[in-house]
Amino acid sequence: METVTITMKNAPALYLEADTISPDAFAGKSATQIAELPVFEGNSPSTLGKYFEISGSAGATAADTKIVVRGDVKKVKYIGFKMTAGEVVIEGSTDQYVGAWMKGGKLTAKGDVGAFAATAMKGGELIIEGNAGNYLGAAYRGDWRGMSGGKILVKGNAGSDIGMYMLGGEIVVNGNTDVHVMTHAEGGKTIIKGNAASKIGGQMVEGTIFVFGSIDVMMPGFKPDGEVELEVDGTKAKFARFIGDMGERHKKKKGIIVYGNLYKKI
Amino acid sequence: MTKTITDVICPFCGTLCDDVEVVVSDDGKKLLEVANACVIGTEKFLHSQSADRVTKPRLRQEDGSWKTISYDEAADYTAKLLAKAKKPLMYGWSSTNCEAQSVGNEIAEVAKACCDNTAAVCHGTTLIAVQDIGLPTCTLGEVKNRADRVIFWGCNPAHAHPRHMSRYSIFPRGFFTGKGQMSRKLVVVDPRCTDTAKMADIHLQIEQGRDYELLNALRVALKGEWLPDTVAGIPAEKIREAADILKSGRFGIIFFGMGVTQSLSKNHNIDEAIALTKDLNEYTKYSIMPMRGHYNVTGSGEVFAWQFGFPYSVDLTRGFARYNPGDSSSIDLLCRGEVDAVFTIGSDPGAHFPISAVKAIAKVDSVCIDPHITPTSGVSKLHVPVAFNGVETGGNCYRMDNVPIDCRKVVDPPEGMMTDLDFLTMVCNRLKKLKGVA
Amino acid sequence: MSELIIKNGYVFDPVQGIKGDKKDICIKDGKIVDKVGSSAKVIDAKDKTVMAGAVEIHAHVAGPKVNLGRIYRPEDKLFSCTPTKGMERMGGGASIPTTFKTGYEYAKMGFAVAMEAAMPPLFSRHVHEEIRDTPIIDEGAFPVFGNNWFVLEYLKNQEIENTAAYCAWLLKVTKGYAIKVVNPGGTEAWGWGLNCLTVNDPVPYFDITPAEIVKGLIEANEYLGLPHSMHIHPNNLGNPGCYETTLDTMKIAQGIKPKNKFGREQVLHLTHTQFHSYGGTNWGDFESKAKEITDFVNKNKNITIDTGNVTLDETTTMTADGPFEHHLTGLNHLKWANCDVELETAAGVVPYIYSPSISVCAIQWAIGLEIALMMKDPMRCYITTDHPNAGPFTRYPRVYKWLMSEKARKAQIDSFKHKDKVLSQTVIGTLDREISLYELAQMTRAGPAKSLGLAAMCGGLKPGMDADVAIYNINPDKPVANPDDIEKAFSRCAAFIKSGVQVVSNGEIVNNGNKRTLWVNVKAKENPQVMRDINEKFVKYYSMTQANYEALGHHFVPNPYAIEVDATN
Amino acid sequence: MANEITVNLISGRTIQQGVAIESGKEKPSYRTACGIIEMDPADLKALGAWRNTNVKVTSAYGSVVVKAVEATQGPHPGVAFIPMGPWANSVVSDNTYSTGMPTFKGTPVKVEVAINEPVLLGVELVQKQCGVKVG
Repeated sequence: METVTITMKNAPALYLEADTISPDAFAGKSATQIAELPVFEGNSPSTLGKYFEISGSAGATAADTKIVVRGDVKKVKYIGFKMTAGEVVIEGSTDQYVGAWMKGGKLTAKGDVGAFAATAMKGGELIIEGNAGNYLGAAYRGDWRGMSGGKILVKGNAGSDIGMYMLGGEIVVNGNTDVHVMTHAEGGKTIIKGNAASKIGGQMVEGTIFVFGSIDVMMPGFKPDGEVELEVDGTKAKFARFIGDMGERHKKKKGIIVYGNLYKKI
Repeated sequence: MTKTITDVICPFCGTLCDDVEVVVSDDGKKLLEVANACVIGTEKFLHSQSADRVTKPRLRQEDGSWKTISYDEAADYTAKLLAKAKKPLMYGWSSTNCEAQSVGNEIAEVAKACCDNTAAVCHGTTLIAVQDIGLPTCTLGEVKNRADRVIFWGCNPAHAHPRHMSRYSIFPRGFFTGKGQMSRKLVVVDPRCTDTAKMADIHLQIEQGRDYELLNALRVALKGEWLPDTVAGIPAEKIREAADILKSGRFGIIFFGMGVTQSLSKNHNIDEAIALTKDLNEYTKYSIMPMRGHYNVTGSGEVFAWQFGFPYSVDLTRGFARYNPGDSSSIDLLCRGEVDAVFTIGSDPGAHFPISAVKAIAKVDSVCIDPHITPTSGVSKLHVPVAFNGVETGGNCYRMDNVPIDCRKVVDPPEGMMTDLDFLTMVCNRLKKLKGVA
Repeated sequence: MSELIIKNGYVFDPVQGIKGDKKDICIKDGKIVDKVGSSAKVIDAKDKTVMAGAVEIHAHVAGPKVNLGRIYRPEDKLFSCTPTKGMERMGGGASIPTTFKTGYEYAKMGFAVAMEAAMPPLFSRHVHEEIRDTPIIDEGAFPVFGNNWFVLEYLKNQEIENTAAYCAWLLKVTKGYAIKVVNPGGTEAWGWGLNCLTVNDPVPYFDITPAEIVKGLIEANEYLGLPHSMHIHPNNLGNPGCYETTLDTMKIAQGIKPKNKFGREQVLHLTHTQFHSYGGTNWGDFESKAKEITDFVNKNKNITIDTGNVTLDETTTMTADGPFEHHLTGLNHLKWANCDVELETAAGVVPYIYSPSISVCAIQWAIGLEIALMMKDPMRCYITTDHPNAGPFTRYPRVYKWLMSEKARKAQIDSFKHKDKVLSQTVIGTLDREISLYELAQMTRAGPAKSLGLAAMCGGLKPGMDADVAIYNINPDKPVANPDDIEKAFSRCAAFIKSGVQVVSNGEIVNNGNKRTLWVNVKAKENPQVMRDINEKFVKYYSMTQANYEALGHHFVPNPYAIEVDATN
Repeated sequence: MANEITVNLISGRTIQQGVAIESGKEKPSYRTACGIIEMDPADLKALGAWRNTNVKVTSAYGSVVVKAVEATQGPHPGVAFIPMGPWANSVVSDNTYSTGMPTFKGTPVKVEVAINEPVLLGVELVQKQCGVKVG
């Protein structure tokens, strides 16, 4: 796997939209060609080379291209935009749309990430060692087809509106989350190891949520349905089970009504 | 002698009353009396005659004083500002007519700016919810002629839309509602016992910030499923009783306002309210309608939509429209420091934005087009007074139910005062010259 | 105005019966003329096909429900917008394009006129504002009448004259073009959440049946002698077995003679016929009844139809048929928007995905093509996609390809997942007819122009007509090697001249042209009773005063083109 | 009789606020209409503040001095109301949860008695907080 290292050398006055920082855009290019890739600061077009020091050359295909992003990229957006393969490592914290519309490959953000990370994710793996912003793994505005595959791990806390309109894939948050988890979800799984604020699983049609910590206010649409012993992500424990959202329409599969499941660790 | 102009449109709130009568002097220079408008509308018409109006553009000097300049210089300043900026924000548009908005859109496209209207702090989250789940709505005449169940959820028309109840929702005697308010049941949901709630048959005094839970509970009650004992401070029995009342009508209408759009979980409150309306459509006929604030914020949304494709928070920096509230919306752009110039028209962000956003406006170069002296003009570099829209100049505007009504000019503006449409056209031509566009 | 001459192109003009022989087209002052001076600018159309500007008879391109569709579908514009380029404003929207893009796309395909299919009269200012912002093409709008309280009350008492007087007043006040009827009676029943599924279901309270509404409005239309006939979207759209309701609706028009001075020969125009030609009792035994429908229309000369072809895309359905959209959201559970308009109509918007792997969608695709292929007289059958309901209008070239090449149809049928079911439920497999360029000119130019009463002005290249000329990169003499070349050629015309000015060259916009708003100005007899009814309803039931309802200032219609109709005799 | 209480702050329109913004935001009438905090009698009692005296309202986002008045549209114990305007917006939460909409309703605030501190005029309040030099 060929590695390209880009280091911030000329911080943008406003915010830098760098949707060309992805293995797919770098594949088959030399350092100089990568430096010519277009980026935008507001409405003024520029090139990657003006903001980043670029060393090493990309692999022939996206799959064997690794990108390491160094320096202060807190005001850089769209890193890993629409990537389908390869690897991206962001040493520090970055801004919005990390791995948005990502189809494959592995993206690791060692610091925090902004909102709209992994929007409408179809596959691949996203690891955020710091905190994640709002709308993690959510659908784009107005789209009823949200995250459909892939795996997201957030070691810190996450924001509100995780996994909105989720269809598949998995999100694990080691820390706490804000309001709204898997709203309108029709599939997929979310595990929250910290506390979840409130409004969990609103208008959920199908899918599973595990909450290890506390929930301030339960959704009235989730009916208690006994307790169950489960092993979740390496933790064996007794969970209080809730089915819902009873206010939403539910499909019948082979005669049985399918509900969303919410498990709260006791 | 005087003459009375009838069928005048009041340019203040989304109710857009169009039966106002204005008495003006024969030469059309002085406005003397206003009839049929509420106290706010009357004040807007009469304030156009006040003596201490700003009539000339003025530029903030280093020492903080205002220097009066000509409209030409003001147009040059604005065009240079927009041409130079890497990410200008053009905010407001809600108290001006659709023709001015159309020219404003042309300016935004040439300047590759972000443009947004007051929906960002009003019904923006409603538009996000509509984009997720749709909007079963109707025009206000349908409410007048058919509604027998009226719900005001998180809105206080007694204060914000004073004539709404007498023109459309509670008191009028429509085609099928001959007994007026006697043929209607009013339900109000509000954490306070507002003046609207005092008129209600049922007032659900909800715990503030828990609208999402209560709406979800109503949908669960409609399906006859299990409910916890109390939801959002309302006992389960009262929720089931309210659900039965909603279900029992022949035509129900839910009006909702800032109570649900501005409190916790924002767009999801409206999302759930629309889902409740769709569920109620299985039992009887139901519609839902946002109580839009400004008289032409709906119009701004419509013009943005048919020219760019999105109703607000439009980002044109790439030469085409992108949209994602939270990234391209005014408050986030300002609080995160993403814009380097601000152009406001037909609104007052200085008074109605959180202070952190107003500080961002004060930090960058900014132009404020407004006939009044406002906190926005107080923090802007250039203040360009223009004629009162709807009083001193006409133009199309859209009511809260998207019905277009053509405003009319009733009195002349002060000597030498330009309309916003003329000023924007001047700015547009100069900007095109600066950018070398045909 | 400069003179123009288009030399050595293969001309197809049904108005003059020219079937592809080489002929020069001379243009002077925006009109076609016999000959021009030597100083005329020459456009060489060698090896190219020359036709008049196309006429779109039915599309939802401007108005409140179109804009509601734009507002509530941001994902329709994600990653698919075109940036500002020179004279072209930015454009966005795959199924519901923004107004600038609508004008440019139609012009690049050689369209000169487009008719907005449904205008709620209360929203006429909105429709005209969007028409004003749609560049280049001429446009007109059809106000909807089929559920209007005035019409329901007058027709209940069979007062054709009062109905006609009201229609004349409304056409003038809204600057509309023709009488459009959508789900007559059903949309008024939708005011209470109900519907009328057959022509004999009475409307709640008004106690009038759709049959009486249809008959009354046809007679009112002929009483006034309007340029276009009554334009109907019958009841029970889109349900299996709805072809019977369509036949019942068309039978109402039997025996009624057209009365107008515009050369129109039909009294009823049945729109998006594909949605109304469904057999079977449920989605399982869903089948095509295109044969029964086209047999009836072939025999009854006073009816014209347009096809409503499905183009197998993800699109947005929007129609004034409120109950159908509520029924559709019940089927696919996608976001549903609806707007009931007081005293007049309603509208519904629901996204829909015509997926080739669903048998129903594939059969719908086949039905649309069968209708066009089984109609004997191309002058009475026009190609539309009921944009955007069955598909975006930008897919017309693909529909032409399917109609003009059996090979292309076969390839599409073979790609269907449920190929055998499609072949068993329809007759598409047995049809080998291929539409010729001349027939295409009839179905997209001369036919719709004649049906709209615009035969003297557009849809042809006869001297005296408007100089709207489209030139396509197709050589009629050379046999078409690959059907996709048809689609490519019709997607971007080589040149398009609108009102004597070249607006498109090699698929690029070079001039914003001088668009007009077409409307019908009817001079009718004074009718004090109707005016009194109108005043009373505005005082008591409308939410807007009559003065503001009638206000349609110059800034809404900057370039009107009124078609005068004298109905005073 | 603690000299400081915590309440949940909401803001919104009132008819007086509507009239005041139309008659001029630089005038005292705007301060009279919007430079107030409507509190439930129980909260006023807990705070130990006389009606129509000035109080200082502080939140995580800022602080402002306004006049405490009895709730006109109550009772709403635990909830305080400042009409929409620069006074309310000096303290409301600007957290938009990435929806673009600040949380105007539902900001926890601390209220303490501040009898001698003045309530500034609308335009002046904003200019002072933004540090705009006014000649």
